[in-house]
Amino acid sequence: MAIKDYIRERFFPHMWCPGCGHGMVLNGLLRAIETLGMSKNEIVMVSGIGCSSRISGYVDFHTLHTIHGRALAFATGVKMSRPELNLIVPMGDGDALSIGGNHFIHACRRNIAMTAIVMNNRIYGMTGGQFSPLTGYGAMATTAPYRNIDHGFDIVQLAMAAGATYVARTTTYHVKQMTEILRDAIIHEGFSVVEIMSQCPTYFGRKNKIGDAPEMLEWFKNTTTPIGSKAKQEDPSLIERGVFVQKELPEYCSEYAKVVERAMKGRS
Amino acid sequence: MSDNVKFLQGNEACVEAALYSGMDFFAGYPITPSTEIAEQMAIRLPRIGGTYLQMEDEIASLCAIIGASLTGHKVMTATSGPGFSLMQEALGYAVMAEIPCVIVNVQRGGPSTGNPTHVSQGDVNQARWGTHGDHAIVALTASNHEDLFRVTVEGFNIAETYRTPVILLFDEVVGHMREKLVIPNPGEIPLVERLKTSVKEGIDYHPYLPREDGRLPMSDFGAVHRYNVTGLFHDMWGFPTDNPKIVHGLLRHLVDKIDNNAHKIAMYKDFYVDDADRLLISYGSAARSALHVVENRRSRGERLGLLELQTLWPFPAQIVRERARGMQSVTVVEMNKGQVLEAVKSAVDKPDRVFLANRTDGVLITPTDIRNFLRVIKGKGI
Amino acid sequence: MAKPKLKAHRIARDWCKGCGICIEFCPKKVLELDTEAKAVAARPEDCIVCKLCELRCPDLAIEIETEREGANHE
Amino acid sequence: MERCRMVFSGSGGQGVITAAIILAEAAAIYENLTAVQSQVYGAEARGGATRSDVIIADSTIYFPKVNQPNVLVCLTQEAYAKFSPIIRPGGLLITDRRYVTLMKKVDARQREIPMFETVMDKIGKPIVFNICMLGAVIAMTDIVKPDAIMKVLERRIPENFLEMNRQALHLGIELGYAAKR
Repeated sequence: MAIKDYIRERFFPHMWCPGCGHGMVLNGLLRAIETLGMSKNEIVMVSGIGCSSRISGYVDFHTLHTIHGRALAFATGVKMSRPELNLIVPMGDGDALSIGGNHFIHACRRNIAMTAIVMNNRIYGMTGGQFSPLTGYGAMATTAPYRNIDHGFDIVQLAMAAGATYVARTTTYHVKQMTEILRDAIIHEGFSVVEIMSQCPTYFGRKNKIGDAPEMLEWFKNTTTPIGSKAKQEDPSLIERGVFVQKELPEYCSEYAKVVERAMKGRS
Repeated sequence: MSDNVKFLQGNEACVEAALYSGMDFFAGYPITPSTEIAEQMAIRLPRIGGTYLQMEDEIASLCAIIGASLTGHKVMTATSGPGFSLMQEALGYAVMAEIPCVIVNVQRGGPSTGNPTHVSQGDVNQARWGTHGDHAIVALTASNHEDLFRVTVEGFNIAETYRTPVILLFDEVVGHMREKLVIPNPGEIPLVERLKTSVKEGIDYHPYLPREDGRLPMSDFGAVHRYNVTGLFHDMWGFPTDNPKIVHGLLRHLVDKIDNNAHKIAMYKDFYVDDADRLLISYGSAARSALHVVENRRSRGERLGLLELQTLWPFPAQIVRERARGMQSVTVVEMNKGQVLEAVKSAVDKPDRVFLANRTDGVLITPTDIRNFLRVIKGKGI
Repeated sequence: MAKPKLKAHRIARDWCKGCGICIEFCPKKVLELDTEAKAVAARPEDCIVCKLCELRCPDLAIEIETEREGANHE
Repeated sequence: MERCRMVFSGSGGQGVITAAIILAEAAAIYENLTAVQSQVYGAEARGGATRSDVIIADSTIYFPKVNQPNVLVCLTQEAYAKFSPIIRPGGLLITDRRYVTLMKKVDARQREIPMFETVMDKIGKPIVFNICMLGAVIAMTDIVKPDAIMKVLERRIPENFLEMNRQALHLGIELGYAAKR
């Protein structure tokens, strides 16, 4: 199937700004799904609120556009009631880690098979450029007019500590890596977290004088490096890209199936 | 003694009723005084291949059952005041997206953490207006286990019929009290099952286009029809819109489907109302005390009657108006500052004849309390 | 595997928002913005079919149509 | 029959609430009576004064709480101090000699029964203290037959513990009859 077979073409052009990274995530995600050859009927996409969440409207899967921060909770209900479905949960950084932070760490902890994609543009875009928990110290935002004093999360470290069994980071510049990582994350038997550094030229780029979309991509290229690279040793401020964790641990739905088995045995 | 005769808590009776209704997916978070529901679900559901899910909080619990409802399951969560407060956002989502689900609130004292182990009926208006925006809601209650069982089953039936969240507004006394329950045989109480679409694969399915009878046939997530579900105002395909005509139409549909069927949703019980000259209106555990008083006064020749409400929302205004007509006085017996009292006053012809007998200190209102209130009311010349 | 050969840059003009990403990162500088700020293939003969424009387009507006050298048309 | 309003009180872990439930269940399911059991919950899971109310009648019970019990069982000094003032005049007050020292006179038939001592002496397991107490209560009140209690126990507890419970129940019944005379 061509990637256009996976979208709802009637809603295009989409509502994101020119040069928005979220469109690139959509692009990469569709290609990952295409390489897996999945049927559209076996995919459920659950999203929250914010620019990122609109992604679910554009894909021709079973789509659940929910409330701010709660996408993983809804997705957990879908997955537990139909474990054979593939759950993809794209979220924004504020969505996943501020209002949805608790749901995020608990989904990691359960190791329930679904793919959480954090489209990290370090800003609240839909409400007009307020700082998020990923904005980072010293950055500018409409609610940090004198520079941000909040420190950012490291999504990768957080997900690893919380127990996710597949954790990766990439950027919208590195589209081929993005597609490969998303493909592996989707087929991973457990909770997978993919942080994709995504550009918001409209707010983050402009407010922080990084420039337009191509300049922001250039910035991703220059400020990131493959995990364990020599460049990282020389310049510790570089952000590492790649797969940080990929391990097999008991998955939640399979574990629950064992609970059912034990309960039924105890009965007879 | 056969297995369907049980001596159990109201919370356990609620579990029995939910299982009788075909509920097989429960997500929850422990909170007094509803915890026994979660505990029983954790024991019972795996035995029938159902799912018990303990989430990280009440918000996630309601979100999870909404997700599970979309795949075709009958679903439930249970909580108490503080947890119910947390659920209000997702409750609105279930209203907007028309997701059948049942939410139990075993009421305790509030506001805030309040009085965890003690009874209250303070959440009546929260059930009505806790979530933001215009909407209709269904809230049911009961005063004994037999009724609680029936009301719970009806709660699932209403949720499925109207594709709406249904709130079961029980209270600590009924939830924790133990009495006998004879579980009805299968089929004794009719069950409403999920109405599934008959639209075949490849043909345009409109998830939000009501049939002529107002019902919305559903297609399960994972089945052949792929559609969108959102908390935004949406068109008949489920996609967001701000078209004023569609927004208006959807809001009207959400309100009308409940309010226009208020007479069908209304559950209540009359006790000695026909020849009464004074009326008590009560619900939940307070109705037990009210009925005690009514029986006691009847034995002394007084013509006191009781209207026990089981449907609180949509408020059965017509029933209340009819029953109150011609009464010297109407006394609402409840354990809050007069939440149903206000609804009764706006329903009846003579609101100045409506009085409140209440208690709000965490103690079940006693028959003596009610008699004392009635004396005071009588002192007012009525 | 035969090397794919360019047939056409199919660019959905109504989807393109003119962000310039395809232009900036094209290794052969094949693309340009036209007077309406839409991407166009100004020098298609230079295209090496790396498809980076297609892969990176935030608007899913670019498709590189190819034919395989030596292969029959389907 | 006279409506029987009972309050069982003691401390957490004594099995006071379980005993109340067993009695009410026996009445409701095996004696064709109406019974309602409720309890006052505190925040603590163990310890503190616990109280369980049971009403048994041959007609519908509406108000489920007991304001003035005609049977009051107190198994700790604290429970005795707290609840003895609410007993209905002429009611029956049962205490255990080991745990409660009678202080003031109340207008009730006060019976001090050496239940704990007897259980430890004859069975040696404090866990069935509550069932012994239940035996004493049913002997003194004739509210339900021992058979009905045993049927509930059969439903509730593992078979290998049944005999010990039966023994405790009958010990209690003997103590109850003795105290009744």
